[in-house]
Amino acid sequence: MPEPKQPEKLIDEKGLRIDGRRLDQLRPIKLEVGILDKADGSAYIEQGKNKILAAVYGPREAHPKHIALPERAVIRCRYHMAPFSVDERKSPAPSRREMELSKVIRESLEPVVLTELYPRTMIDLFVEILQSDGGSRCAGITAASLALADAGIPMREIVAACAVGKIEGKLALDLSDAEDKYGEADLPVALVPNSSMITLLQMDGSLTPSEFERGLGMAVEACKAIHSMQREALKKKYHEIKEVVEEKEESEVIA
Amino acid sequence: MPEPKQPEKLIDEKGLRIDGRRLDQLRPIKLEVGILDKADGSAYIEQGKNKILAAVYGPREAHPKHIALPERAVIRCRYHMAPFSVDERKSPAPSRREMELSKVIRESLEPVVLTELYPRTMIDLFVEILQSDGGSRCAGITAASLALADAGIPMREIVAACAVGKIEGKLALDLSDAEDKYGEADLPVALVPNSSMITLLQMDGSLTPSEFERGLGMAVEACKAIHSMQREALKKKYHEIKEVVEEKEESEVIA
Amino acid sequence: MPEPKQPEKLIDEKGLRIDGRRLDQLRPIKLEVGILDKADGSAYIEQGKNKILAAVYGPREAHPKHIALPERAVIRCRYHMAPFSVDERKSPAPSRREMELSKVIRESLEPVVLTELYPRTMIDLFVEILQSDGGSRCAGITAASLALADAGIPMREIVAACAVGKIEGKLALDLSDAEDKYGEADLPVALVPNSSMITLLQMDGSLTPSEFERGLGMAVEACKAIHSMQREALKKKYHEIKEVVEEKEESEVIA
Amino acid sequence: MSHTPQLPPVAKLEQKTIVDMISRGKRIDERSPESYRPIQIQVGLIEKANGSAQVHLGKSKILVGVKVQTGEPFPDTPDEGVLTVNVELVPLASPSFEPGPPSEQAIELARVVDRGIRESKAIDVKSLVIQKGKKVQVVYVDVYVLDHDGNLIDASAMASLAALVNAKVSKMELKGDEVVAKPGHHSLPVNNYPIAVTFAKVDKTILVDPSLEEEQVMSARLTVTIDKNGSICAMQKGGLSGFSVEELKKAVGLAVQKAAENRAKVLAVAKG
Amino acid sequence: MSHTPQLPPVAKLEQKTIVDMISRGKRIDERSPESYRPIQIQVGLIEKANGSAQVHLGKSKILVGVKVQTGEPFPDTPDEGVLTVNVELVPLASPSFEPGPPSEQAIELARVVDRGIRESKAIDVKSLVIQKGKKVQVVYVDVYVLDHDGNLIDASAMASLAALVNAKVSKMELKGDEVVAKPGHHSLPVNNYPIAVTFAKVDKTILVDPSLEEEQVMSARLTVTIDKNGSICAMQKGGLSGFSVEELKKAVGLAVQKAAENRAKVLAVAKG
Amino acid sequence: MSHTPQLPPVAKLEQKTIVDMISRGKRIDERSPESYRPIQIQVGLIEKANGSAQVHLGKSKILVGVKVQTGEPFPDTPDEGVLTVNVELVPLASPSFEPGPPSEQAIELARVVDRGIRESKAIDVKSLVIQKGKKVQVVYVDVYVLDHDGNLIDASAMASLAALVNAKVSKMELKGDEVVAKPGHHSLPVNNYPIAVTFAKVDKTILVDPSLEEEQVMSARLTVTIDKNGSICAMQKGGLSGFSVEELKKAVGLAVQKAAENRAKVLAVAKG
Repeated sequence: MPEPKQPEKLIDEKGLRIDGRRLDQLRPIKLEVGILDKADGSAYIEQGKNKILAAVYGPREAHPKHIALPERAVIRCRYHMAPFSVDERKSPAPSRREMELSKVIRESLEPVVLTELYPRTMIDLFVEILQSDGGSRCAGITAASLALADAGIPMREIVAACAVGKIEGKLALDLSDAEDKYGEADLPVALVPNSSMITLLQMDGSLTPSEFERGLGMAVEACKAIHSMQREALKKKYHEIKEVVEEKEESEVIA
Repeated sequence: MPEPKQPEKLIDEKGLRIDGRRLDQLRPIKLEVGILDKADGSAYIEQGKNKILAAVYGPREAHPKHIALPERAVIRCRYHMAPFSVDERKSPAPSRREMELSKVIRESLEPVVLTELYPRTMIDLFVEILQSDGGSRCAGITAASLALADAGIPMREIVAACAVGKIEGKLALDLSDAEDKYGEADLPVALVPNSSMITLLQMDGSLTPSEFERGLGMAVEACKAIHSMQREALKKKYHEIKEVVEEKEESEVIA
Repeated sequence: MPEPKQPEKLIDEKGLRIDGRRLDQLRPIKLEVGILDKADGSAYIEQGKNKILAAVYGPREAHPKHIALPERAVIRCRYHMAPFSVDERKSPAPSRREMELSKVIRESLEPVVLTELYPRTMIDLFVEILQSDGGSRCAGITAASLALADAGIPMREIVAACAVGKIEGKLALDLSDAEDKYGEADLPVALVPNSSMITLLQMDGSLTPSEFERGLGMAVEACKAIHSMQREALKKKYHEIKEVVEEKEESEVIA
Repeated sequence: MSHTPQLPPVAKLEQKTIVDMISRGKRIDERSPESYRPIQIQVGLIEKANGSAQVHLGKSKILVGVKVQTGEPFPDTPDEGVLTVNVELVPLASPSFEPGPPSEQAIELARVVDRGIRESKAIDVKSLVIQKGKKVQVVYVDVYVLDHDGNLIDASAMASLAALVNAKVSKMELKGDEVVAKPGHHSLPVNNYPIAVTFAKVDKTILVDPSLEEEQVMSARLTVTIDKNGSICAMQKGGLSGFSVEELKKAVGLAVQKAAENRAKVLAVAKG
Repeated sequence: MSHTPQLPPVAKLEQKTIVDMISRGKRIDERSPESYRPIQIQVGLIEKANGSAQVHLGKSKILVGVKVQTGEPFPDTPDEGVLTVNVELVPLASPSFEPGPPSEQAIELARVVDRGIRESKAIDVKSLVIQKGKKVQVVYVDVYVLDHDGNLIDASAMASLAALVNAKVSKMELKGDEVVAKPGHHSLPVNNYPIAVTFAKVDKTILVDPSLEEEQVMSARLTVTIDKNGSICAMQKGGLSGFSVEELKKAVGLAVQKAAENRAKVLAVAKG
Repeated sequence: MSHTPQLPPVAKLEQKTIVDMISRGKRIDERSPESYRPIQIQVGLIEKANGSAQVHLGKSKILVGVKVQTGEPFPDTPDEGVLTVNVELVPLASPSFEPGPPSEQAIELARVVDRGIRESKAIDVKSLVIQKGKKVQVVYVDVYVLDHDGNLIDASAMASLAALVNAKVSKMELKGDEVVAKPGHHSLPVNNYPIAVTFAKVDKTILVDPSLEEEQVMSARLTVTIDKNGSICAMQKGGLSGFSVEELKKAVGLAVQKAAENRAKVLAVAKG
């Protein structure tokens, strides 16, 4: 598909963005939990045109063995883009960008997982970007956190993530692909909501220290909103499971 | 060497092929057993302009260890083309085609090897295409089977292989390079003769189901003919060995 | 940086070379021992415009384990060029040339290391060419030998190395980059001085047997001269250490 | 090198149960030996691809994206565009998939799917040439396996066909030195509809569309790819054992029938 | 895949000592929490490079060489030259560095240094174009880590900046079909001076410029890169824990101050 | 990284027997220390190659194929064709050879053979240019080791020389934009005939043409490559020990003599 052209303006005279959002507005988010059969836990997120699958395997035997740690589980993480997820086909071999993001996503989730309960094992976390639209690392963290919960991995809290950016001199929440490309800064943040700990923080572009402070505040609020959606998605899933179990029990009673 | 040009016709008015063969005729086949010094077993085949060496090492200690199986020997197989074996020089790194053929050749021989006699070991099978002329996977299986016998690996039977193809709308046995390239279908087959089991079957091109049935019949007959040649080649080798041993014994008596 | 042009003459009418040296004269050599903090031993050499670091780690646990030897230490060696060390940027991936030189450098030092004292361990030797100017393998050996001594690895002797070449039909000591490139032969030599054993010998170009004999003689003499500089550099280092220790002892006494 | 694979440790007892059932003409999911699992097909999910399709075959899930880009032809076929099928056995799909370069299993899968498309001449590669010998369109078919519950070949082949039929591309032309897109979008020229039908031999029974549990107890595997005219365009035998001539003939006959059924399902969705 | 790293086995007791000291506001090398170790900068050591610089940050030693060569632009930025930062964690620098392709640590380090240079627009990539879409100058920044005693990011960023400022290049132009050098040498157009400032969190204390021993006991790491105008141009959090909003704000404030100090040191040497 | 190799476990007693015999001036195959094993040479076995040769040196077997194709020159030598020597230690030749990228042993072997050909100017690379800086002939010398019973260097060098002398190529010329073959086939311009002579030091004895068993007990190895004029064009010392100056001088003298003998054998067959 030919790459979309640069829009003339990123913010219109009413203060709305190219997709009609306000500056402080998230893109529509759709979350689903437990959608894969083989994985121990899984989740799916759509955020704008991002379409991302996350899956968890483990705790399982560490492989290769020498990576095992005596006092905790090792977390392995892979952020990976499908070849068709971006405008220009991406080679399936991992790029340097994907290797860096695998690391920072892992480090954004390490603080909440009770790894000390599973020494010498490993927990594998796969984030597959089926379609990418700006902010995929944050959406990936949001989904990965749900996949960990779905796998029953004990966690202190659910991590939520969201980016804030700067376009045409103004701070704007949750940049889309075009806004990221033609904007002036991008600040992806992951938050452990209750303990108010920032576990992902990257930035590129140009922000004054005061813009950074305001932007960080916006990101934290957005993470809290996303956290609520995550809890809803989990509740819905458990509710469904409960219903299935009850149905089954009923039918068993009948049988 | 510049690639040969496309021939005008693949079958002449007498029904003969570009190399003068009838449609149901094999190319000349030359087989030699036990021609390498270091390998535990080896064989050499010429079929048309194919020149192929096969060698076997093992049963030996599995390497890397984690591939070992507790109840049987692992068979490893590599089909590999010399850089000078084809018209355009081939890079020595294994191509996807070579990786696939390594797998199907292994699977064509697995059923006859008594792997259960050598648990936790591995048997290595190397098929080196020194010159390629169509049908190299089949000729490779024919040679590999002899190399296994030469290595003294216990087998239920000797596997023989041959392809049938379609050229100018007619089924033809044992396609050469040009016939394969400009023909309409290729159907390589490996046969375990006495138990009448097909252990290699691939096809590309276009065959009606009834053409397939007739072609499969031709291939099976050809495999049986090749099987007789294989037995001759082994007999000749054992005969030679017997003679050498007898000579030696004689000379020792004299000494 | 653009590559320097070919000089019109490599030897002027006075018999001097493009850098003003006589045919039997070494380039200026600077040696420093023990300049890295983390390595167990290290040394730095400048010879002409060569700038080379050598470092030693070990004896330490063999890794990967299967390379360990039951009756001696394994020596591992890597000769590696920095991307900016040559005129055209060099990819950081090891070239075939670097792999060959890693082997011959290792083999030039193996004979003097008392590897039998440290069975099942490994000794790692890293030679990093920060800037290359002809004769870098020999300068690398000279530095590596010092790094081994600095690491306290027991050795029979210190190895010294130097090349002899042929330019405009005449034998010349210690070729520079341009002389190597436009000259007619290069003969790198490493010497174990007291036992008069040649442990590195390579040659490319064209030498008559009698030129070879004379050239080898020149190289051996040059190695002996370099060996004296190596001993000086080690003495200086130990002297400094002694002074530091004495100062410390004094200050401790004072304290 | 190819080596005898290690199967995942399924309890012996469980394996025996599955084999015993099949010997008695039954399957653990209660299908008949000649039935496919339910097939669900969706197209157009990935807007950034030229074409895309998702196939659910029972619990197996495959996503295929088709990208068409400008590139160079192979030196020996200057008058043909390039078609390339790549398979990723994404590690989230199975505990047995590892990240890294394509495994032997992924390569075989890609090549069997590729042969079906190529040999049936589903894509007219001659029509992909922009400038002979210099510039052609390259069709990337990327098969992404998301959940592996057996018979990846048939699901991948169906998803690939659906994604190709779904694809919209610009016509490219040469203006001076540069390749530019003509206005408008067109379908890719898809001229044939190959459908792969895979069989597993368990004990003496031939099953169609094996599930993962069945694949773990099968002795041999056979894929027959049938084109829209009912001709065979590709075959592939896999596994540690083999087939008799009679078994092969029977399988081919059944493949013709099953392919027609599945082709109708794919085209109903993909042609929309 | 990225996985939880194995830290080198430092004696527990020693670790505890270091953490205890830091909790009491002290550091083992007697610096204040907000002080850098001594910084030494040298430029021009590598004559075969266009620019070079060596930075000693305490016992950490970094050598950077800049090479400028003619190459091709990326297809999506035909009107920009190419800037590429590569890091080699040379195995002679640390017992924990292994020969081989760049590790995750090397890649992160390279990308953080790269972002500082790129996002601050230190190099005007437009000015590197020789022939639009065809020929551009490629600026290779090769970071060579020679001794690793902690805080490689700040030392690498300073050395890279110094090497860029130090670089002398020929202007290239197109003569007919060939790229040729105009006579004379010029400085690279360096328009901004990004300086990275890295913090470590140990227990509840935030330290600037962590040494290797401090890195081994830190729970999280933060790098803030500040440009010549006092704006932030890059940030990167690392490590197994996180920061509070207050900690981040404080770090940014301190970074602005430290960056100004270190920038002055770099430019004093590099601009000669 | 290069590391001290693990030798295959040969029984100590057997090793001692071999060394003892050699110390007494004898060899296990009853040759004199200065004798080669029987040498058999055949050319032209591979019709698809431009040139080919097989050399049996005792039980060592080497097959070399030469392919000549059109390609591009290296940027720094626009007026020279390309010569490249590649060695495959094919795993069927020895239990110690593994499939995979070229080992250190294969690389050293290729580079020693390459240096002999290159430094003796056996191939006039200037004559391989079709269009300066753009199109040249590339000569691939692919050495295929089929049975390894020692002294692969000498056998590979002889087979490479024989295959080059055997090679028939078309003259290529530029017609407009395309490279086309002129009618007819010509020999490659081979101007020199380098022959490698390899020595092994066992205890205090220098042996010519070591067999595999002798290589396993040698302390050092020396190859001297001699051109048609009796000059040395390449040398390579290998192994864990070294040589005295006197030993080297003696080896060079012997190499001149042995090279002349072997050159005659190669040319008798290869020039046919």
